[in-house]
Amino acid sequence: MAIKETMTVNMGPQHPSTHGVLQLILELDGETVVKAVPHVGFLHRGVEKLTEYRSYHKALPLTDRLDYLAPMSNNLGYVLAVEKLLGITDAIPQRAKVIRVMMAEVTRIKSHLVWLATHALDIGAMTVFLYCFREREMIMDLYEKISGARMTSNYFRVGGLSLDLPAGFEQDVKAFIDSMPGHIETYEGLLSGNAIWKRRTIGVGHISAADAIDIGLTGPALRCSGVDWDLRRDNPYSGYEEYDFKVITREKGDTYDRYTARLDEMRESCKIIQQCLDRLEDGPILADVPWVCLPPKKDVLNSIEALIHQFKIVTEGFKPEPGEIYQGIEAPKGELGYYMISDGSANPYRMKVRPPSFVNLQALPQMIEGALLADVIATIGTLDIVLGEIDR
Amino acid sequence: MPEMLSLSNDPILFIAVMLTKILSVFIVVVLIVAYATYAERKIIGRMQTRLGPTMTGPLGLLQPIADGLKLFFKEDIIPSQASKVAFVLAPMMILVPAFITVGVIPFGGDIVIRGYTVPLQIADLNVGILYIIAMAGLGVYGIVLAGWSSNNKYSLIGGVRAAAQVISYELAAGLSIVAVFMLAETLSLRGIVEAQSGSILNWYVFSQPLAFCLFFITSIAEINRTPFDLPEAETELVSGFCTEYSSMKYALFFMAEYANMVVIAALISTLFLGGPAGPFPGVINILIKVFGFMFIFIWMRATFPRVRYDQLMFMGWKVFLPLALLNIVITGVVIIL
Amino acid sequence: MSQAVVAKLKQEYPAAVVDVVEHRGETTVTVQKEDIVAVCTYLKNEAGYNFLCDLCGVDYLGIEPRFMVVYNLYNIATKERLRVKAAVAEQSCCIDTVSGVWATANWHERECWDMFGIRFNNHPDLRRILMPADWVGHPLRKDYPLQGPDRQPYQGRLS
Amino acid sequence: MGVDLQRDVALTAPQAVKQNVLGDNIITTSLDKIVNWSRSRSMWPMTFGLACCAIEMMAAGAARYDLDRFGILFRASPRQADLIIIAGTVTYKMLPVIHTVYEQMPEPKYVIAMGACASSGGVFDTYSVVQGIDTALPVDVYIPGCPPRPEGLIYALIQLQEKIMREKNSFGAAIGVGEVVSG
Repeated sequence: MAIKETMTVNMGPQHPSTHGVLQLILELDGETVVKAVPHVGFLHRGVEKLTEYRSYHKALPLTDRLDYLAPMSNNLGYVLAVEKLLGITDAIPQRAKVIRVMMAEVTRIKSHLVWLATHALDIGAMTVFLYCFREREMIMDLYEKISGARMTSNYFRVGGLSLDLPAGFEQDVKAFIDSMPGHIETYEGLLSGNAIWKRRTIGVGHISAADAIDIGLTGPALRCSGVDWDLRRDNPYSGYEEYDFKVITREKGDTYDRYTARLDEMRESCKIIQQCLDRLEDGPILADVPWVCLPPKKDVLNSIEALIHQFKIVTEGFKPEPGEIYQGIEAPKGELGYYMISDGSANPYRMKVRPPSFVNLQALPQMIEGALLADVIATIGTLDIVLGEIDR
Repeated sequence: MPEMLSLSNDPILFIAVMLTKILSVFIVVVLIVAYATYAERKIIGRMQTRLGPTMTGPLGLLQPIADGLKLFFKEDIIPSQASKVAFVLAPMMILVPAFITVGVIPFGGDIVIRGYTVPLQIADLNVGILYIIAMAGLGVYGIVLAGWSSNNKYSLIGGVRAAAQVISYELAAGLSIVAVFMLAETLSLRGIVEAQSGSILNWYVFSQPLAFCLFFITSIAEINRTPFDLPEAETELVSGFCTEYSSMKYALFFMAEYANMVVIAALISTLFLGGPAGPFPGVINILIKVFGFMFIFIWMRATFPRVRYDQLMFMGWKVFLPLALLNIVITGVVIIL
Repeated sequence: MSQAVVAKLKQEYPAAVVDVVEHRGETTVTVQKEDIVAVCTYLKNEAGYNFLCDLCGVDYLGIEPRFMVVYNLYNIATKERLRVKAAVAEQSCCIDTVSGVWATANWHERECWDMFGIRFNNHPDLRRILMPADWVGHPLRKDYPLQGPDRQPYQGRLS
Repeated sequence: MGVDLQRDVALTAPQAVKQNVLGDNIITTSLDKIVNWSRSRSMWPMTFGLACCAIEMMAAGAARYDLDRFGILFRASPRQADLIIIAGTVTYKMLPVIHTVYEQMPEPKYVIAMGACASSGGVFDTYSVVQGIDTALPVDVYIPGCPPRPEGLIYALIQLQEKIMREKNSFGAAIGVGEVVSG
């Protein structure tokens, strides 16, 4: 046969393993992918536009819904960006910083658990999915205790935290991080040594370091190509420079490397959380910056001045001086950046989110071209994308 | 030894006994198929720290009935672009071979009714194994037809995968049991069972361990169970070849999958584990063995990821086929010596 | 460090650099839009800003020129950040693409076109990315209503 | 904007009063009961996640909440699904896809609007978000919450089961006589 026919397959937006509403137009030659074109935007909700109509405090809940697998990381990036814009970064109390780091790391474990669950399910190992969700429920309980919500926590505030830790929370976190390494070993027992799992992941979705930097990969995906770059260590924020942790890197840049690296990252997160627990001292949880932070609730109930103070901040908000800043943090999926412009009013003039998944997804076509259909699924899984963040 | 019951010596009794056997085997298989879905959900549930169905009837026991009834009363969609005759025919072409294969499997020793010997087997074909292999090969036409006639690309890929998979693995499966009938010197399943009778050590699983392993793995591939469930790989191909099927037609696919499981489990028990031989009455022995194998199938589903298409082909042609041939050669040499 | 880079950049392209601003320890360089590719190539190859973190548009409605395209750069070796901006007027709403410098700019520029209607010359694949292909208007422009052009905002009562 | 307005109107317009052709007698009502029972005990939702709520939907299917207890099994193909859970924000870009998927499901089919976004647009009162999926599909149960807890989803599913149990003439409709009259 001289004519070579290809078949165009439309994968998504309704497909079990596109992790949401991603659409992939695949050109297949038999089972081999000739060309892949991702289409995004099926979940574009206009978050960036919406924040321009909200005051800084009120835009915070919207960030929960960007990367809904790691809400507190989004919160953290946003509050750090606004604090930088206000110039109050140094005024944040130590206790708030430690709790922020602790919850950001808990969130990293939470996000990686969902990644492992769906990645394993895509490759066919469905029991790992349920085990990961079992452990994720423990984190959900922590979230619920601390913020009242299972997913959209909205716990951090510009200047600190919304509430102090509930009684007994430290013991719960301790119990969680004590049990977690054992659970990670369970996943490894099910997957790492499994010949089928290895054959499905080793050498699949390979990307070189130069390509990865050029296409803008960040986070574990970049580190597994051999680029040693972690914002927590290199541009520390929220006191990360005080913690002792390893930045996990790998050399080969394939799916198996990214799998082992994320498992190791979960272990490192457990260590950071332990250090946070050790550092946790009593103290204020909100910065002493009255024109930004709400007064304590007890005062609001007892004094008219505090009530007026609260009323003014809730209705008018605060007005940072004009200027623009960029704040990047190491979210579970890569560099989450907030680029904010203030025009001196109480609303952000422009907020641009740099979502790690959006950029990471861009690498998908070059990672899967020439691979098999089954590798497409594995590669989407290993990139750890979340559409809420891509489409915003 | 009394005379064998046949159509010539007592036609009325023969027909009555035959109908009873067919009916009881059919009902038992249908029941096993229905409750295999329930068992699968329960067992996998337990393995995944869940409960499985509990709310539908006591312990969720009515779940398969509810599922079946619901599918029966559901709207039956035939896509407008589908090839209608093939689309309707395909599910039947999968289910029927699965069920008629059961006909040659012996499910017990002989019993005596009114002075005649009656074998507990619907039909004792002297080419029983060939018949089973032929029927297994027929089943794949249903899958291919379903995939092609749906006019859906996922279905098509699923169908093509199934065709390639079943053809490559049938070869290895067929060759791996050649060694068994070289030892038994018969193609009749009854003959094979008799050849293994006497002691548990006569079971071919001990004299042919390689053939047993090969046949076990290749037959999982043939019935498209995890880790070889590529034709209906849910996370890759939505539902594979049955993506476009709804209502009762889908239920037929569903039943066929589990019926194939029952058949393969019964076949492995017959070929390698002495069939109805064992400490209990014959029927119970074979049921225990069948359930044992089905449990292993379900267990594997809860444990393994899915292999990739090229790896599947590689294993079929470059690992299992040479091993099966090697096994035949070794067996032949041993028999001659 | 970034001051040194800016000084060298000024030396290299004296006509291109319009303005340099320091705010909260971050350096922002505004350049002429005609020189954006040259400046970016220089910054990538000579100054080591090998990573494009982010690219986005900003709409300064009422100010001429109206749009600003913002490039957030990062130097993986020295862990330094630098921001480059180029103004784009509404009348000639286009700028050269930097997707030849950093491949990652491809989707960012598509998003910028989708949201602000800024065209990127020589872009390999300039399509809408977030909005449907047949969408009218560019939502993140300041004169685009939040709830879309064909819906009245909620005024306090529904009927 | 890629939305077929005519179709939306047709779907939401009040439908003509349906006739219970077979009437209410002991045979038809008993048969209806059996059909309703089977439908309510074996609701297979489609694996169709849109946004945050989809994660809670997955959590509801996972170990702690275990929807399988109720006989609820997620199916990937719309042809085999009885129920579509709109779990997340619906945008104008996504709406035609949801329409197609809904049309592909066989009758009888049910819709659950999970979460504030699917019910009303939620916090996203913006240019790209459909302000409630009920402008396009006939919703049976709404779940409030952003996102609703898995318990909320389970409660909604139980409500839907009860709603199905109240249906009349479901046997008649299944054999092609008359239409289902919801109770």
